[in-house]
Amino acid sequence: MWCGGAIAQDALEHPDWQGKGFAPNVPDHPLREIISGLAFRTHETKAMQSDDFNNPGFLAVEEGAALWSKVDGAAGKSCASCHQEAVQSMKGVRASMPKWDEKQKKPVNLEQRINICRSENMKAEPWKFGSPELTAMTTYVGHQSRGTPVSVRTDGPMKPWFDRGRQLFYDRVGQLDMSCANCHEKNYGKFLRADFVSQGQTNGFPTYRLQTQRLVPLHERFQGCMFDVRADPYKPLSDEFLALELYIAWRGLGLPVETPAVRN
Amino acid sequence: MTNVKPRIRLDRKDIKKGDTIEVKALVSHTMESGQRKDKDGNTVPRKIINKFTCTMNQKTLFACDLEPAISANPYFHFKLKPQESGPLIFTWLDDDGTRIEATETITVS
Amino acid sequence: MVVTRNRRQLLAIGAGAVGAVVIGTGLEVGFGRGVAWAAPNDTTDLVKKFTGGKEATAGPLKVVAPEIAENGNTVPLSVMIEGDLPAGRRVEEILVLADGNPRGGVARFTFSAEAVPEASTRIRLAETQNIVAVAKMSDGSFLTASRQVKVTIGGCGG
Amino acid sequence: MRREAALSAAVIAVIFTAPGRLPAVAQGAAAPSAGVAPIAPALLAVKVVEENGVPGVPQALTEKPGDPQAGAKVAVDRRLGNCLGCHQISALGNEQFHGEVGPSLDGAATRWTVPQLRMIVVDPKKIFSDETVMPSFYRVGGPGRVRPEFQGKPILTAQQVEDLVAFLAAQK
Repeated sequence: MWCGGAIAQDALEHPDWQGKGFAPNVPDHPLREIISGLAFRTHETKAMQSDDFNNPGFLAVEEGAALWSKVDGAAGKSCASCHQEAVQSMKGVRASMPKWDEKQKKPVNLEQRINICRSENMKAEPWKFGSPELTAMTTYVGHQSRGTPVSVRTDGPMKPWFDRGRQLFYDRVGQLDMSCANCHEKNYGKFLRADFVSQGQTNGFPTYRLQTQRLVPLHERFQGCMFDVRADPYKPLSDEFLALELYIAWRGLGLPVETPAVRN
Repeated sequence: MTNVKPRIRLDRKDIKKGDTIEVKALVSHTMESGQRKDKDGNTVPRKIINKFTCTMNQKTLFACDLEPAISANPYFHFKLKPQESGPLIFTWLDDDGTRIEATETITVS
Repeated sequence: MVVTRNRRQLLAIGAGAVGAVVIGTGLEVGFGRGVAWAAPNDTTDLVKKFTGGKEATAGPLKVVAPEIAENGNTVPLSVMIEGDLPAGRRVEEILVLADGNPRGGVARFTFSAEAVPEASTRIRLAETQNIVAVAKMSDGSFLTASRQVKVTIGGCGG
Repeated sequence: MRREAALSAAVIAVIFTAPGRLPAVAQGAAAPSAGVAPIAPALLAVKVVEENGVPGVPQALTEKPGDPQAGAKVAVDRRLGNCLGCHQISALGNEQFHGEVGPSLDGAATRWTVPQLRMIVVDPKKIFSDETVMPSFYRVGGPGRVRPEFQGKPILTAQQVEDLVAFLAAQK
């Protein structure tokens, strides 16, 4: 349908994303190929992510590491008091989030899991969503799963959440009347003005964004997309975003966790 | 992010005279440009790191004066040809007078 | 399909080409003649102040940056000397400016004799524009170089 | 370019809804009465006429004729039409970065009549399908969760639609 011409691209290079993914190994998957957002970025951005020093997301990894062993709350504990070395104890945790929580009777994501630990075990105040502390800890814990393939459960009690998430992914919202799928399923691998559209995968979050020049948690990114189609975004950590997080994680089953990724 | 220490990476610390050391330095800072408006339309006051220096034995080997056009979390990559051993002292100066320091000791033989 | 470039781009290319000879001329192509260029910032004045009005010539100074920045808020940038400098000449300082930002100043690097005249950082560019570098040499002369970086425009209207 | 499937079912002769501001909240997609094609609710007052099986809006939305120059600005402005977000338009070659989500708009006027171009801008779902990613630029209601400041307002004003249509009509 579209014809890529010199005028349109203004010398924009199409990133070499094709063939950089793998076929989903579950039936009825909406994508022919599952591809990390990294493949859709320029080589400068890829280079920034691939070197752990150049990647500014590591500032948050280091802050998270410092917070890990910092005692906080009435119980006089730090994360390390119960979980010792995160390198061992947190390995793979991020890859299976969001996960069913029997006590809460709902799935929880990593931010919520950290705050549950803080209030229940440390007797400390939960961190506010978007606070540097919560994002740093989410990044630090998430980073321990780097390379681990995403493997969320969507069966049993998770099923209704998964279905709700799928519905939200295809719901058209906002004055611009657009769904996640409009861009990230139907039109990935194309330039939207100069934005090269990815599959909207979540395996790199929290992600260092070149635009905001800081780490952005997943639900903030969801809000940004909804805002841009002139929709009234759901609240971070709302049931809607939890369901959406679960569903999109499933769309990326098998993608290695990249936390902290670098994105535009 | 107050807990964050600056990050310094030297590609090596023991060198022979005439050799080159590659230095990378990264510090956590919002580099508030003074040109941004907040939600209520008020200009957010400028607050940036305005100077970065790398000194040894009171001599400045490399320095940079920064303007608000430097991205948040300022990153520098540069190369030194140190003539003597000693501590390399890295300093970041904030508009508000705050000084951030880091040290890496090198040996030149 | 005909590639149409706007005046600004053509002029910028012109500026780059002419600037390869003498920066004064290069900048005049960009800023002078009352062309429809984005409001010129203080880049010209900052260069004058830095050089004391002296001519800056093309030479082994090089500005390295992506042709198209993925996002204008974090653009990787390097300045360096490519090739050999005449004996006895050393780079003391490199001033980096962006001619399309609200203000031209970006960075000023100072190199001792124990530093290689080469530095990288990440910068903010408000829109497509030229990055201009001017190097002050130990003999009081100046070198210059420039590089156009196209800054991308996002797809969403918000 | 292939024309995507036209209307789903019954011929839409005339759609009239109350002019002016409409209720902010989406009325949901399930409004149609039996036997009527599911059409997006709350279309602003435009008269849709089908010609050779393709719907169009023959009547200009304003008395003042559209200005193609102003229409070019609507096509470029990211807060208005933002056509360049998705389409390539050689006539706007001075602008950097043209999207590639939709087809090139070069020669649009050779493929569509003016009433059809107006229909596409007003509500492209009538011409293409409900699946099209293209927003309806002169419709309110329909999608949910519209940000408060945009509720009850179309993306473009009637004059902006006319200007844009005039610009598109010049793409031969």
